[in-house]
Amino acid sequence: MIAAAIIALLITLALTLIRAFLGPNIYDQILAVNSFGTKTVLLIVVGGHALGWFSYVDIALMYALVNFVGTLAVMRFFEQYNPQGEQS
Amino acid sequence: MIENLHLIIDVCLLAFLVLIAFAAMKVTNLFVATMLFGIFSFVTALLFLDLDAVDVAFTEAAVGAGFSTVLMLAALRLSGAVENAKHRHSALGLFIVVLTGAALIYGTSDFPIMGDANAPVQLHLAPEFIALTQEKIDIPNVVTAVLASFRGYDTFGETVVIFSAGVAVLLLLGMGHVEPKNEPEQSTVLWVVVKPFIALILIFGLYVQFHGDFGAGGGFQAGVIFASGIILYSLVFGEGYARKVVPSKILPRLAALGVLIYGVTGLASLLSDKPFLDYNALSSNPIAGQHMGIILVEAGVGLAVFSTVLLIFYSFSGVNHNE
Amino acid sequence: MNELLGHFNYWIVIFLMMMGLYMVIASSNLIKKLIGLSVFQASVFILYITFGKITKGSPPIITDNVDVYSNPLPHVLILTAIVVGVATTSVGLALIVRIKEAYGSTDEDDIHDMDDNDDFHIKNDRSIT
Amino acid sequence: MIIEILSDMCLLFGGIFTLTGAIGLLRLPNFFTRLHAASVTESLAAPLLIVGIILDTGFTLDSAKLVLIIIIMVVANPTITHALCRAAAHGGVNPDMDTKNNEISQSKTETEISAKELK
Repeated sequence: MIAAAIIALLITLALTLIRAFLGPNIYDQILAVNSFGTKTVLLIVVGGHALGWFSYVDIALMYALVNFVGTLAVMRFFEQYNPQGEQS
Repeated sequence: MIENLHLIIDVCLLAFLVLIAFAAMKVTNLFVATMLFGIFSFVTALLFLDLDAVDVAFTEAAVGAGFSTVLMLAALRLSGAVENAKHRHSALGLFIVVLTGAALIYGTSDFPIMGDANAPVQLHLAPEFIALTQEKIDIPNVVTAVLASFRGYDTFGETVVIFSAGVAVLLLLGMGHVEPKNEPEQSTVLWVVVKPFIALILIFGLYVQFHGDFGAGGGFQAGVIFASGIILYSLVFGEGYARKVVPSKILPRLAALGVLIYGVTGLASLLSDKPFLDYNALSSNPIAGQHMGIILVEAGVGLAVFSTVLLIFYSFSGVNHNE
Repeated sequence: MNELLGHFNYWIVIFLMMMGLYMVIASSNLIKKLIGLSVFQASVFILYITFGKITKGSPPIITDNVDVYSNPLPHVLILTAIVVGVATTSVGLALIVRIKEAYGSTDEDDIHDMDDNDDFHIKNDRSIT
Repeated sequence: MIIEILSDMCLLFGGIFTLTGAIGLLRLPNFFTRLHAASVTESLAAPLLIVGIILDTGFTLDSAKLVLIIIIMVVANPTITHALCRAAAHGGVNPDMDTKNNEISQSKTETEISAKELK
């Protein structure tokens, strides 16, 4: 069953990637990239357990945090850059 | 079955890498290209994990996917995000690239098959390092042992390179000066959620710093994680308030202090007639000396990386803030 | 089949490397060039780590009941190379920000045009102040 | 034995939910519906998958960290969704559903418009 979960996650990653390429607007792409990040965390947890990667939990924890910071940074700088919004 | 899973993950991730790189090449919006580069780093780190390189995966995730993306976004804010699509193709360039690629692929036919235990790389140095780590240093993580002790000179050089990169960015951009002011458009949800997150990130950074001898981690990773906690604070609560928490004046001094801790640890062994960076001299028991040396050196690296990373971030976000 | 899969990683690495190289050569935007450089860098990292892998080996962290460890040496080299790579990238980005301030553009061709044009003087040079 | 079956069920449903979410992300017609599909399934699938793993590892330090990961993901996902939704609404993405027929052509021009705005 764990193999099935891994394969489901890999297919999910591929589909999310297609959305990240297609767009159509930048918010869709931010959403897809963030979603890709969370799916990677899940892949690390499930794959790490199945394949016995060493200390995979630490790395998954780290990924979850980095993904959060990264997505916030994208939105923050995009807002600051956007000429419509006030430069803060 | 397990070997097949390894293979499936390996092939899928490599395919993702090619797709992402291709998309990053094609898009004209540089914001999107930077985000795609962020997930490129994520996938690379996942691949490292599958290839047994736990420490490298850790570093790539923290540095490549986290800090590098934030930095590029901060630079894009200053330099403009749309690429001029007019001149983007070069027939000569394509020709050179295809030629070089073909030559290199021809060259790979001489490479050993991946995972071959009798390949030339595996026979020299690596077995000695693994055996010596068990015998002389007695910490589980061979990578940390090689990094901090056997190849300590090398790591010292890298730390100095990072320090000088920080100094170069400081000279180019300056630190700027940002007054704290209330952010009008920030949402309360973000404030409430982010506060415990910052504490969590800082604690996790300390854990990575001191757990590096036993599992994945060490000074390089911990420094970046600790800095990203402060970066998160600055992103959500505003640049000026972050500079109240960690003053910008203190950072160059902290970076220098980190390099100094490393250097002084090396000099200490010179005092007792041992070579530079030979930690056996630090204590009467050689193994305890090694442990002490590695902890000190990792602390120096962590401090230097933390303050340099934060320094670079401050430099980028401080530009143009007063206008 | 074994031959094919055994060299698959190397081929992809070279493909990525060439993609990064093409980005550096062909795109005239400086930030795009820097992204290309980073892709090139990442491909070199993958190459080194691939060399270090041993089939059925485990990560080089000493535990009981394991006797084959993957090669720790490439890991050490790449670990430091990643951090140094980001440090150099940040210097590159700082230079780009300065260039943008001086020329008002990050496009290499525009910058060359301005350099060739005699009337052009750097107006916004803030580095002196 | 029961724990094994339970863990398998969790993994199975987690996998199904992630797949559903991805298909929704790919197929649904406009940005807000896609956001909905991605975030809702994520908040359900992530805990299911991780609980499946926890049941399999048993009670160790690793499982405590996995619980921490669940907490992080359950808190972080809705926050990001909220912030993204806000940013999109501010940035002028149209949440109207009745322009269904124009949606594709409209969203194509949207990219061009945003590219022009950026200049």
